[in-house]
Amino acid sequence: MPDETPEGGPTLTEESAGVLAALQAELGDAIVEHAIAAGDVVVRVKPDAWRRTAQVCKDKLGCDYLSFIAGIDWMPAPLLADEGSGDTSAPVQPREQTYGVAGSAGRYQAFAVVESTRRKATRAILKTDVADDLRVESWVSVYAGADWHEREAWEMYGFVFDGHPSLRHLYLPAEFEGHPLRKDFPLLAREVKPWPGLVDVEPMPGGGDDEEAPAVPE
Amino acid sequence: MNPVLALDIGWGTTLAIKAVIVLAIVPLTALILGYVFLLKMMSHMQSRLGPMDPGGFHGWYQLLGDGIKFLQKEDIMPAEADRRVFALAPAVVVLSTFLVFVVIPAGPRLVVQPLDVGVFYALAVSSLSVIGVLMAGWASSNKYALLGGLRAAAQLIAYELPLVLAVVGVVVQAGTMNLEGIVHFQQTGELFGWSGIGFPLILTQFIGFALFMVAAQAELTQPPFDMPVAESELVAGYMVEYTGFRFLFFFIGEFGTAFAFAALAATLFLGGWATPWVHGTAADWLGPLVLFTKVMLVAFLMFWARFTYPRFREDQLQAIAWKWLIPIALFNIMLTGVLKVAF
Amino acid sequence: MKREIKGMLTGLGVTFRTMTHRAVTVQYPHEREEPPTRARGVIALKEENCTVCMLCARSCPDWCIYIEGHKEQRPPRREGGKPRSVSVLDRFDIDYALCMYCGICVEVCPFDALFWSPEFEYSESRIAELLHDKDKLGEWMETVPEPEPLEQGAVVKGKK
Amino acid sequence: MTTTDLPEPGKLPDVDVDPSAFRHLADAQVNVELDTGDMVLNIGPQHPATHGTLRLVVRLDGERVIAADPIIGYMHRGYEKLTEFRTYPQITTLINRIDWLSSFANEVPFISAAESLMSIEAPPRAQYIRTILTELSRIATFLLFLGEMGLQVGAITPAFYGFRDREYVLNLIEAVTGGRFHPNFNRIGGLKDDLPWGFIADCRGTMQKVLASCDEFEDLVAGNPIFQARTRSIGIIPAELGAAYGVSGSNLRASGVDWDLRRDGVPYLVYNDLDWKVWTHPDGDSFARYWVRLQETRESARMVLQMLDMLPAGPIMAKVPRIIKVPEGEVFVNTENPLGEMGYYVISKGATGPFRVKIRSASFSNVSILPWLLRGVYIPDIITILAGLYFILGDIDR
Repeated sequence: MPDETPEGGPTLTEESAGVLAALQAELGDAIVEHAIAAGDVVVRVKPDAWRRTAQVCKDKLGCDYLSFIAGIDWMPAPLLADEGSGDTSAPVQPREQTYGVAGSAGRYQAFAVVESTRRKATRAILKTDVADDLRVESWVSVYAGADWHEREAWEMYGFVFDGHPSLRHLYLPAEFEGHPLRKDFPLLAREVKPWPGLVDVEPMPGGGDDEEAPAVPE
Repeated sequence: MNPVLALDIGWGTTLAIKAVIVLAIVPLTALILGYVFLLKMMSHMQSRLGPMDPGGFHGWYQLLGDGIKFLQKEDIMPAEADRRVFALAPAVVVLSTFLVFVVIPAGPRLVVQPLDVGVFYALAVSSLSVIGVLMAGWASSNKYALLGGLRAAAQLIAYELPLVLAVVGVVVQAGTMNLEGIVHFQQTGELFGWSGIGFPLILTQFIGFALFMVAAQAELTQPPFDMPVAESELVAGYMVEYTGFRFLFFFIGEFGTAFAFAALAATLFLGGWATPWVHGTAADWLGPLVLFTKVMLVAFLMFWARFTYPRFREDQLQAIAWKWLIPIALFNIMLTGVLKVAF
Repeated sequence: MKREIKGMLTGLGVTFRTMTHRAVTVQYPHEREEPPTRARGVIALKEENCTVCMLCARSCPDWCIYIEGHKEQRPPRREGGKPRSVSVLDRFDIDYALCMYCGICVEVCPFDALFWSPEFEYSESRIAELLHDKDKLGEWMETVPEPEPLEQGAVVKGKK
Repeated sequence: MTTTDLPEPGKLPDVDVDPSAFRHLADAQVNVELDTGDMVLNIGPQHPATHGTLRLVVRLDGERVIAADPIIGYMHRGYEKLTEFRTYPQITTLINRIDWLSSFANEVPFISAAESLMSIEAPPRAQYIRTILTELSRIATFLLFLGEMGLQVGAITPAFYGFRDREYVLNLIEAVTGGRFHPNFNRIGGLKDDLPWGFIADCRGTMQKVLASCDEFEDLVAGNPIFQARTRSIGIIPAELGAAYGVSGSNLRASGVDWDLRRDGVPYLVYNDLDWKVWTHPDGDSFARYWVRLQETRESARMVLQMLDMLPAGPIMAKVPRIIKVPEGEVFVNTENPLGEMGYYVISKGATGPFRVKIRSASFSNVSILPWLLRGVYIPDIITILAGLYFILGDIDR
């Protein structure tokens, strides 16, 4: 939950506490919020400090290793089937738009994990909000490996990374339209075919006893 | 000139018989080498059995069946290919193989055409295949084929020289370029006055033999020198666009030439068909068998290396040829010459 | 130079040694390897245990199980009891072209109607023919092995 | 032949390859006298050296690469999207197929992530069996690599040895999990089943075979001067650049970075109980990558032998609710998989399935360095570099 403070809840590991302290010292106001995810520190920074955060992580924290950059779409996915239709094929997620740890200002977020190859168990999870214009600062100038990850996020969510040398399609064909990982992008495989679990045992015409559950044995 | 089988027949008939024999022997040797080494020895070296079912006994029919299958296949030619050159290339490759067989003696009187410049001739016609390979690579209108063809040309030309130089030692010692003469020299030669095993030239020309084997390996474009084909890089190099019987030609060319080079090596360094204490008619019958055994021995070495080693890179290959093989070969010639004069 | 020559020769030694050893190949149609007891070869159906509860079809990640059934009245077990209503299986198809062999259906089945069998020889030349019905699935019941004993230190569960 | 007979790490052999000579020739005029036209060569998506469907578009001057652009996605299956439509147990089946050579190792971080959100811990015996199977899949993956690398460099025979020896290990995995490739054996809270009777003895025997076949690979491939000539000084990844690209696992360790998540990451499984060593090589070239993996295969075999002795008795499942609902929260779990760092960032909203799963796969980042790495090398070196990086297409494309 966005505003939960880590009191009495999960605690940071020693390394993560150090990471948090260093980030707070370096970034100051740029940190919007921080939280804990299973011992790791999650830091949400202002969008205009996104690249600076990477620089700080690399230079000051020794996090020289980029694990990944990705996007999140916090919008609840449209239901596959109407409620009450009995289709339970997809897990039922909450219907309202809620945000994960460290909160979010809106529907889209970019997040990344950086790690240190020199210090034991030192890593940081970084998040930043993506406004409606979908612009994010690129990390390519800091971590060379950000190239493909940002292309992926551009393709999957439509995020535009300012400063990225060439935002081209990575996985999908060049003429592909849409952003598949957005929650409102339909998963066709689940729509072209009826769910086989939906078919229920029908009583014989005139057989009576409709109320008895079919599954329960003696 | 001796008739082939001690029969008194006209030269026209002789020629026809000879042509048939050569035409038959090249695919046959290719089949034998392909079966024994490619299918069986390689399989066992890789801890497998190879084909076991076709033909009943250890899959002896497999290659024959493959050959027939190739003949039945559709003749595919790339749309952009230079059609005439494309079609001609496999024939050129196979032709060079056929021509080498002409001078290799399989017995005292069993040779298609004895030539006084036999060694020279054999090595010269064997390099004809370069032209075929280059034609194939160029005419396929495929980038992989082109790269393969150019690699092959560079490689075959580079290894022509050490191949020839490696043989010069033998020629110097035997004093003749006639392959039959060389065999006779080895059969009748004496080893420190003892004629028990004749005088196989490998005993003095072991450097030459090693060089010949390495260079032959490169000439045959076999690993560790198979860059023109380079399965993992160029897919199949100059052969990439060939299917059906045209591919079969390349296959026959490859293994037939392997046999020819093994036979050359056996003749030049191991005494060829000769067994020192067998002469006359017995040698006529024993000769081919002895030669065949020796060829298989040499071929075993070739294929053993082929199935064991990784391949060099093109520039490394050139470096080996020019920086190692050729200087060593020149040194060997010099040494042979000095010793020949001294003793 | 010495190291290079040695490196070249040891390689030749390895291949030669292998050549003199027995090959590991199993000549498949003539001789065959026995898959282990747990091998997930094919899913067999014990039809009489199935109550058409649809749990397997619902938990299948690939949606590859198709079940249809109907209810029937059966005479009561005891004298004077109510007539029972039982579910009868009409159709139980598994599309092996879609199946990922995860075994979730076997695990969720509450009535022990589905079993793994190590049987693997059921290839078809056409992909549509991989849809197998309940008769075919029933035939595979014969190939279902007894569960094997566990390694020492394992806690043997009471049930099953 | 022992490791000591190999060339000193760090000392470049006397092969006529000067890395500085062609490292950045891309920026220079390659052929001054004869200005040749460039040729664009399309390698893949179906090419013997691309392990599947990687496609490389390379611009060549002669046989020298001026620029290379890897094109991926021919096997993109959209697993991140698919996970949003599936429950946790169903997802295990999917992620088996990301890196299909070491599927068991793929399951572990995902299951750990779910367990961490649910605050469940698998019992010690389950942890040991997980570790054993993870190491077995590492051995299986690396044995294939050790042979495959030989194949890509032109020797056919090692590939068959790789497949042969891997089969022994896969047989073990199949005997335990029922699947050679896709075990689907991890459950949230433990494992599906215990080890079958006789596994420990079989496994001991197989580990001896693995150690023996490592020696064979050393004799046949690593010790071969041609192989060394082909791989030494080829495809050097500098440590800092490799880390910035996210190159991980043996590839990074071959660049001299002493970093192994099994030891240096957030502790997982039972690696801390074991006595083992992280292997590194200072060179960072293709040979170093081969050498590091060779040593790691041996190390893994030794680890498995240790664990077989230490295997505790007890249950293999913790108490887990019948219908698994993972509480709300986020967690990132990454593990040291055979190909490198495998991580899952799981966001749960309290449902039976995750809200979002970010799959961080090793090969994706490992391959992303290719455009940099391939500049200025020859075509044959492309193949050794690709083989040395050792990627699985499913792990790139997901």
